[in-house]
Amino acid sequence: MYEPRIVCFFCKWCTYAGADLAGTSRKQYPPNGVVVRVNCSGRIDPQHVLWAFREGADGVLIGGCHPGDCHYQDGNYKTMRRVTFLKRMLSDMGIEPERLRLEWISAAEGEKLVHVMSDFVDEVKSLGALELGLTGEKGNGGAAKAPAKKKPAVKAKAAGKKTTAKKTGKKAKPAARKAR
Amino acid sequence: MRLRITSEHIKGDIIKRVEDLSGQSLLECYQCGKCSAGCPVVNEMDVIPSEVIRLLQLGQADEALDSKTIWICASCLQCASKCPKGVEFSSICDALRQIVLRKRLSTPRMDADEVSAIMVSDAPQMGVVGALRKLNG
Amino acid sequence: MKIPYYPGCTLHERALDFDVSARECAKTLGVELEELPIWTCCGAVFPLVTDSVMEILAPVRNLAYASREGDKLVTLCSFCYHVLKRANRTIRTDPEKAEKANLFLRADTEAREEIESYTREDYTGQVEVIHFLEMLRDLVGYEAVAKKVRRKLKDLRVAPYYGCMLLRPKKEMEFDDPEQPSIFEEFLETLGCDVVDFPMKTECCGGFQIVSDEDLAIACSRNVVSSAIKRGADVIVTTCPLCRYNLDKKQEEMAKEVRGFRKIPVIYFTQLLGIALGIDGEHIDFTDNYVDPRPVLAEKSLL
Amino acid sequence: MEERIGVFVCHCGSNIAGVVDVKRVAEELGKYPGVAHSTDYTYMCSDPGQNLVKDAIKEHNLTGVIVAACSPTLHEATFRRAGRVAGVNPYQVEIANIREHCSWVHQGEKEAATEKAIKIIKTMVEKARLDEALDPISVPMTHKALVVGAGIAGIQAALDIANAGHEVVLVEKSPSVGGHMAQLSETFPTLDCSQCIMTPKMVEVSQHPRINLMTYSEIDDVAGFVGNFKVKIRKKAAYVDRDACTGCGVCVEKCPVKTESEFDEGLAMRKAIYTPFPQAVPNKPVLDPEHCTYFLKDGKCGICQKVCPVGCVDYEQKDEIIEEEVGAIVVATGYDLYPIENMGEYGGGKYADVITGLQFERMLSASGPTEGEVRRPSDGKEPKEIVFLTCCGSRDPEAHMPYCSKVCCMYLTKHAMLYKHKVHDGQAYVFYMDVRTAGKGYEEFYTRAAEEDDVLYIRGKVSKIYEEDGKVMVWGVDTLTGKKVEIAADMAVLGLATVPNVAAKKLANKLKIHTDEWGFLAEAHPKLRPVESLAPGFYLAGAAQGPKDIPEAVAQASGAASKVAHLFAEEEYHREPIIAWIDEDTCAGCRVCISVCPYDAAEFDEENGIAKIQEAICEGCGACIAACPSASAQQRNLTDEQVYKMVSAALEG
Repeated sequence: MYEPRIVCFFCKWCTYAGADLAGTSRKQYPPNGVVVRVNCSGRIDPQHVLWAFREGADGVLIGGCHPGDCHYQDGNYKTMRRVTFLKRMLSDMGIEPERLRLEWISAAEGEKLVHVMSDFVDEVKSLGALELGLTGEKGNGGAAKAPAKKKPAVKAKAAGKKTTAKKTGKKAKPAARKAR
Repeated sequence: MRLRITSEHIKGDIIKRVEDLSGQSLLECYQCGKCSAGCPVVNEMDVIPSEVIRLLQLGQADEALDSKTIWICASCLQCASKCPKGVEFSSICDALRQIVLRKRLSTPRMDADEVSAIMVSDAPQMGVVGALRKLNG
Repeated sequence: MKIPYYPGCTLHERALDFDVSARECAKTLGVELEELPIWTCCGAVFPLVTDSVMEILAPVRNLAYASREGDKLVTLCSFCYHVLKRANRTIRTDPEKAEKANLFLRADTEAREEIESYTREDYTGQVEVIHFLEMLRDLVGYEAVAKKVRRKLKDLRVAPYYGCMLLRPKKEMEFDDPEQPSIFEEFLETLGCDVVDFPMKTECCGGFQIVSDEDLAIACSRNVVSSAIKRGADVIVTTCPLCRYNLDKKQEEMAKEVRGFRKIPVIYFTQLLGIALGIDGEHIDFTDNYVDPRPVLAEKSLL
Repeated sequence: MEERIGVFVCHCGSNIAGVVDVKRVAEELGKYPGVAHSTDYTYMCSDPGQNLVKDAIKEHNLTGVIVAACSPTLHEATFRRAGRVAGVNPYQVEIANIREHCSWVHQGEKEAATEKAIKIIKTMVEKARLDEALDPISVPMTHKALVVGAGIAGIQAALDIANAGHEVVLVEKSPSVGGHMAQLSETFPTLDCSQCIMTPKMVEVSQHPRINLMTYSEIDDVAGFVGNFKVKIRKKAAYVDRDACTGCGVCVEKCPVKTESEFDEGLAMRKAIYTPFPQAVPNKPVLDPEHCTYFLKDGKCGICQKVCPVGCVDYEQKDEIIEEEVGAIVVATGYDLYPIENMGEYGGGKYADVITGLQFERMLSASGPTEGEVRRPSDGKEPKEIVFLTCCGSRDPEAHMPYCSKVCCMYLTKHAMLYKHKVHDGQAYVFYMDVRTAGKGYEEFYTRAAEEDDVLYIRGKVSKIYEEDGKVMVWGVDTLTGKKVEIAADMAVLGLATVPNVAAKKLANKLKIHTDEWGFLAEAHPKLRPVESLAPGFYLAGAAQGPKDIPEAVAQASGAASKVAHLFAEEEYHREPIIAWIDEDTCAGCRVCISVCPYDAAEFDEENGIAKIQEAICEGCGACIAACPSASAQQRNLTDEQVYKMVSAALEG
């Protein structure tokens, strides 16, 4: 049975703490997501999301503080705007925008986190494994170069040209990843 | 009589219809009563404007629809103008009138033939037209 | 200056005195009110329910006519002003209704020939609806009006009655502060009047209820009239034929109910303007008034 | 240098080990690139556990440490301390959360949980491989505070900071300290007189050896950042040498000009040269050129100068700019009442007998214009019926302010009560929507007003007020009976909304501190950091932050003062170094970072045409990094490269 791989970008003030609460309350949810902790959801560059898809993620979940609760005033509003555009771009690239989800989960909402995680895993499952149709080998882990100075291959080309990967000399992924 | 309040009533179709038709959100009203305090014809009403809204909030649409109030309102918009929450009772009133009128087209509130001859010959046309449109739909 | 003018049904019939005085005053002030070549009733009330499209067709049709004559449309009657202005705003802000209304306009079969030239293009709310008072203040200028004043009305105590339709709702009418309006007062000061501030100047006269529930409307009107009388007004001025009717003609009933009721004339603001501008009696006709203003005007040497 | 990471997998008893195969995890990680040592232990946070980490650091010459255990909120500090002791920079010690985020939430899926734990740890190893050794940022600090506004909040904050041993500059824009509290008659719920509790504090603040009080002064400019602000203070021309002035008051007495007194809210007159009130501190006059004949009529008059026995009236005096260096700024700029003129339906500003709450305070005050007698402004008669209106401009999102002003219910109740104490045969009415009495002793106070002083509370909002036959006619409603009510009162007192001081809004812009949409100062966190601004080094006190009564304003002021003392407890100011920096070589100077920075920490270096991050201001939110089109903005120890590597590791396998 296919198990989706999910990257979760959680802000440390709200959603990360909400996930902690889910843990201390021993709530159960599917283990598909791995969390990358950031100070603020506003730190998430659309490129991080694109990179995750490129690296084999089937879904990306961004968790931030509720509107008005941002620890840095309005970082979550910035995220909201970015995600809106990014979804449009994903769909242009042939990636279902549902594979990217933004949720406001506060530190008190362990229950919500569980619900969102479970629901998102189900949704991504129903979408099936992401097939980017890129040629070449999968850039796995440290093997794929993503130097800090330059943004990675999928760099913001709304047109979603397959050639972008080649142009910047990045390794691309196999056409279809094996379902686990 | 005890007012029976049920979620079915509160979320009833007719309440939703009032909200849709009036464009007003009933729960925005916090019952300060300023609409009633400023209404020029409140003395003639059996249920004051804020109470009509309250009845609707409680899901008691029939009481609101049966009230004399909705036919007494002269649409002077004083209530809407004064409301601190931007709820326009005048629009709610029109919505309630419309719900009644659209249901009972055969029995208009005002019989055009019964408007006195003096009124027809003397009053400004706008008054007669206005009354017919407001009260007969 | 020529400016398109929409008189409306009542000014065409029962309130001719309003219409005639306004046209003459405008002429004296160098403005020619050009009546729209075709127009219909505005509908008299603005629908307050959200699903109304048929109800705004009449005002929109008139606005479409007006769009061929110029970018402004002057009205006098408070109801016409209210209905036209709000319908215009609906067209500007509600694309769905605007589209539907335009579809209906095009499908209009009555008077097709006349209308055809007007309905080739959609009406998009391009006309600006202005009240005669706004025209005086913003286009002619109160200063220019003041210069044309031949008879200062300085001993005349005038109570300006706004009523409802000019002021409310504030966000849509954008006419004046609905609680403490001043456009009327400033106008009267321009004419040199002794302006009487009375607290009921923005209260309702009973409006159309005079047709269906006379007592109710008379109670409203009496409240307004008594307040002006109490403040020592010689005359009440209004901008609305229905207000004029309720406040003036119903004083007969008011007098029956209230002992010692002192009657007070209620006239159109354009009639007062006419007197100040020195316009002759033919255009300033008071024969339709229940309470004759002429004695008090004569007493102040204004006739 | 090749990085040598140590991985320490904690069992947490059975909390982790009961689900995750910790042995396998440690083994797997041992094979991971960059990992030099990998092991597991029952309780890593215990003393032996910590020692195990410390020993391994030395033994394996580790350059970075991953403790795979519970949430970093619990033991990150513990292990960073351990790391530092053993010679690894604390910022190269990371926690992999395999308890809250793994073992506890995947209890039935041992295999999957083990796989996930491995991924989580690898993710952190990837981060640690690129972590730099960092030190907290130290910035020098001036141990002196600026307090802006000398109402009760500003006074309290200044006294507390000064009493903690620090210098304070207290700046007040009006001629005297005291603020609105000095105007009040008696205070709820205890009815002690405001002057009695206020005056000693006013005197103390003016005589405190560590407080430099500057009245009749305003903030012109603030530059710098926490620990190192440079402030320009404009000492307004008082046209009186206030140092030389003895406060004898002859000039005031002889001045022929009368104008409305601000302190008495227009209910009494003051002179053109004046002290705002008899107990003013400092009790020395200023001259108001807007009303002074000498200034208005080109040198005519000059009486004050002639009569001054010490010759300290100086018509040539100019504004003076004084520069101060401070380390922290407390903003206590207070509130104003919403303009009564905006309440058109109540005839605000139009009818003399429709007055504001502050005007009624002055009327009730024994030192006020009526010496405590309640008198109608229009004719000086004693009112026999007074209507009090709550929520005038508050809770009115449509036309005025949407928020609750918090104090009006209580002060109008107090007004009604005090009125009854003075006019025994009088009747007080309070129109209310909800009587909000959330404070110690407040509900009892309200109950007393209603039960003992016969104040009639009417539930409903007033729609209209007008004058008729010498009465104030009030059109209200009683929603409890569903009746429209009418009261012919002698006077109406409006409980007007509390709004931020007009000048305060401009000041907030100058200080670059944030306000809400109404102009109230925004706190860093509504619950946990209520006395701090988001901008480091700025602290908030009193009604400038939101409507407040006296005890709350004082408590917040003391809170702000303690935050300042906390800041000043260190010689230097230390900040977390996980902040942004700009790569000078790649920055194109597009200034996007400047536009997105919520703290104004990003600034433009005109000389080099690039952006710069001010280390002392940056809070490390990362907004600029996400926005930078050339990836020139980066976050220390959370660079884009680290994020990419972490993401890749999270998706491995």
